[in-house]
Amino acid sequence: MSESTYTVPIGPQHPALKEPENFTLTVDGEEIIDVKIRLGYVHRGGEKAFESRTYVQNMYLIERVCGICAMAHQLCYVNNIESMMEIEVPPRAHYIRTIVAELERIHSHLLWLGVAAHEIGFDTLFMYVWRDREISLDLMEEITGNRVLHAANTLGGVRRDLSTDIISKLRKGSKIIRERAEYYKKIGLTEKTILKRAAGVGILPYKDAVELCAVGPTTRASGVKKDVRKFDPYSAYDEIPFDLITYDSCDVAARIYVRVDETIESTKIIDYAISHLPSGPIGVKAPRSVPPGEGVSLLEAPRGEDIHYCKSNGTDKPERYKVRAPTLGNWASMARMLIGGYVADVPITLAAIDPCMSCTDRMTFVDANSDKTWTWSLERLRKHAKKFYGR
Amino acid sequence: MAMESELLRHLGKKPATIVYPFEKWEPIDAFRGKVEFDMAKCIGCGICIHDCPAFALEMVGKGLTCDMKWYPSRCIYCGQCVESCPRNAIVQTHEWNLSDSQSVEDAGKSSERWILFKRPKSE
Amino acid sequence: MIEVLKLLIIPGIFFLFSLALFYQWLDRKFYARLQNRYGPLHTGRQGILQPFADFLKLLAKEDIEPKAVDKYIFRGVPILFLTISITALFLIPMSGIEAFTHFEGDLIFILFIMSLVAILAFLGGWCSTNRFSTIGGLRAAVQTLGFEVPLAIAFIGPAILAQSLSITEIVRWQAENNLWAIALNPLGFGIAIIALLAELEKIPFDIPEAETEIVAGWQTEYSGRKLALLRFSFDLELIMAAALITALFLGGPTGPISVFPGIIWFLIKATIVVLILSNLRALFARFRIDQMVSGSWKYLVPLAILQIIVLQLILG
Amino acid sequence: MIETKREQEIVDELKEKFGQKIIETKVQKPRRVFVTIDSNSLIEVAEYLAHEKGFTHVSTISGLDLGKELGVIYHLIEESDLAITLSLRANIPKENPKLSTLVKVIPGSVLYEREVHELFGVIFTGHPDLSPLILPEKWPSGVYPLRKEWKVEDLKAKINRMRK
Repeated sequence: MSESTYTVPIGPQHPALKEPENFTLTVDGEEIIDVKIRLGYVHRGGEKAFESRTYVQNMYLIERVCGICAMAHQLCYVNNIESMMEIEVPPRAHYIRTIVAELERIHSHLLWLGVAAHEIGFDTLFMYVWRDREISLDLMEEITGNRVLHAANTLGGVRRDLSTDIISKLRKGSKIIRERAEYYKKIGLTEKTILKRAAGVGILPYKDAVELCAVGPTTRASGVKKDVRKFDPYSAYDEIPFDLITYDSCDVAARIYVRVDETIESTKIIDYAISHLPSGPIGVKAPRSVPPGEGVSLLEAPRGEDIHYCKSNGTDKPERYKVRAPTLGNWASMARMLIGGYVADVPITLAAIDPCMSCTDRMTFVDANSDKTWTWSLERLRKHAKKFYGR
Repeated sequence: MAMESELLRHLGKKPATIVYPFEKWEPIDAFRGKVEFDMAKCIGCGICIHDCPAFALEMVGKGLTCDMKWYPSRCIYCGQCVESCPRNAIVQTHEWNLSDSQSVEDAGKSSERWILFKRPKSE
Repeated sequence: MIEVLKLLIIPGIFFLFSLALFYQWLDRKFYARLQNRYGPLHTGRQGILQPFADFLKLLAKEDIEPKAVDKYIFRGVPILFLTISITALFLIPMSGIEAFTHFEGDLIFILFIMSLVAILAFLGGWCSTNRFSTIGGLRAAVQTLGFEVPLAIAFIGPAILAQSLSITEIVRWQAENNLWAIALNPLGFGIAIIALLAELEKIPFDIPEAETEIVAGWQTEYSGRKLALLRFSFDLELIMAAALITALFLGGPTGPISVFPGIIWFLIKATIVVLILSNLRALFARFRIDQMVSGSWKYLVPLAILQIIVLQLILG
Repeated sequence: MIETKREQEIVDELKEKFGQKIIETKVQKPRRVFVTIDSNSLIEVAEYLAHEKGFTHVSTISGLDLGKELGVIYHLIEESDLAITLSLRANIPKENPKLSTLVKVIPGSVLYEREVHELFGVIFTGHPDLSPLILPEKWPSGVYPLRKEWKVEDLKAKINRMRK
């Protein structure tokens, strides 16, 4: 390869990205020197929309911030509003919410495991993992009526109760999922071709993970002990014993193992929650408007820490509702991971933080079909390359 | 080589996928499908219109003599209207394949398709 | 006249084309069943006409040719791909001991054709001035460095046994002493299978066409008729690989009980080889280009040389 | 309210160390503290919290439109088993909304500051690269969509004009 570098645009439309985001990789041969991030292609102006809808309507809009972790966002929103209204949610509702949240974590992690396998060309694992993910989707459909976008919560509790036969199905399903997850862990540890593509790739050292405020499995794979279910417990997580999974090899392989272990942990949480399910009502009546004030709520979504900030002015519409989805927390560390790697590693490193673009983009009201054509000027890059080689 | 035993084990087994158009899929009873109004019970209070997150409901006329218009393309099938209705006049059926090529009777401002639930002529 | 008929029909073009489509169907169906799913199903019985339907669909599709592309090379690559695959197939015996044309050294000619295929892939990628196909073309060229040498050494094994460099002679030697070459160099058989996987650009070596990294690699700009020809020549190459393995290692179209004609034996053995290739395809993740080349030079080449040494000791 | 002992401690330490630079504090419930500070002592307070008190994780930065003023809230989370979330708020006038960047203290805030800059027009002095993160290239400068004066309708009109 000649001395000059050239830019490889990954995105906005690219087979490795399920949703459009745009990276400009300055590449010298296969090695990546610089990464520039550009987001906003599926931006739907969520926060402006929140301000023009009532708290009841927002419950369904907040759910559509992300198609995969819908329950996570809605639970975070409901916790936030309920704590500002100061209403007491019955314990049975807390347990049902925890069960559905954990089922969603299983479905999201298995979905990611399949996509990651596909990224490195292992389509067989992709097929098997997505077949087993169907068990968790069917269970969620049984409980809430929908595979995803379940609308399981309402202000003050849960909308549907768990009947005895759903509980027996839950027990059977979680046992099968645990066996399969353990099998995939064995595969992940022993299959050499996966290790070749995942071990030592996309390194995010502990110091960078803390400094760049990475969240979720990405940061736990670098040894950082941060899990909202532990440091700021909500719903029934303070009563349910489960352990915090961290690995410290800081690479894509560690992220695979963290997620598979968390799937196994989720099945244990579900089993505990079922056997200790308290009886009683599943919801209380909630007023329509929220007293003026502020509220911050945190939640451990499958991809990481999800934070909501609400400022209310006493009416039935929020004055300001800020959502920062987990993926936005990981983009800064993503750029750090890519530099120094190979172009061939971009898809798996990118997929390793399990980016959920629809979560990240929801700020302003913009129809962002960026008709930007990608012209790469060699001069500017050559200057950049000289600076790079000069260093 | 780690998955070889798994692959061969599945060679003879029945595939996990169903052949959709030929093998039918039955919705489970918890399923939230097409919205239907029981206009006998409806008192025209409009809470469902106020609560609908997708603005998919419209009232034709006023109070007790109104008819209800429902836009299937806008509706997100969340079931909030079923929950908010004080008279339980709204029900969600199990019907799910709602797309068809039926022409739109009333053009209206948008070419969106809607279903009108008429008040029963009981007087 | 019989000669022309033979050329056109039985072990000739018609047979090869329909076999190519059949093997594509077999490969996709077996691969699907390994992954616990159906695979092609609706066109013809159990989807057997699916490859033919795909081929026709592609022929009917719009054939987009970007302006910035070097027209002659861009159009020439698919046609050359097809012709090269067919010429290679005529050198391998399928219906009897004799191939259509056989001369001393046609084994070397086949090896030359395989590297020609890789050069064509590089040219195809280079002339369609799309960034992804440039990377794909480069990777195809680099990948040849990886698998060419071990493949050649692995093929030398049976040549040493039969003391000749002509595939027909090798098949004749195996038929006379009814001893399959695989018995004496099993390691060569393994290395040949792996190297051919790389030549056919199948997982774990579909690096030049890695769809999740560089869209469709060097074939990104091809569409319509050109893509149909390319896809079809890949199927022909699959037959060439299977036929080569059967001819060199599994005794070609000869069988212990000579009640079946040669061609049936050839079909049985080639189908087994295709199933092996398809199983391997379902088993691995894709390597990175540097891992592939370093892996083949660190492991495949020494093993191949070891195989030749062992062979010489046995014969010696 | 014995559970909020630790929260109260932090608020008292802040008050005692920075005095009237701390405008208002509120301990809402266990693990939730809201503090409003004078905008030009932001870096000082943030450094103190990050280095001495272990608030090293900035979860996000929320922008607020308060009519005449713009509010910028830094949600900092403590590194401990039961972590407190401290929302540090600085109000700045709308005319020249200037704040010094937090990137040197906590590098993780680089993207959040770009976002607040784009949507609210807050200029973070010293930020390495305030290029657009979300809005398309041809977005007219000076239009900050999340400010209250921009209603949804006229944003729509602006986009249609922009697209022609």
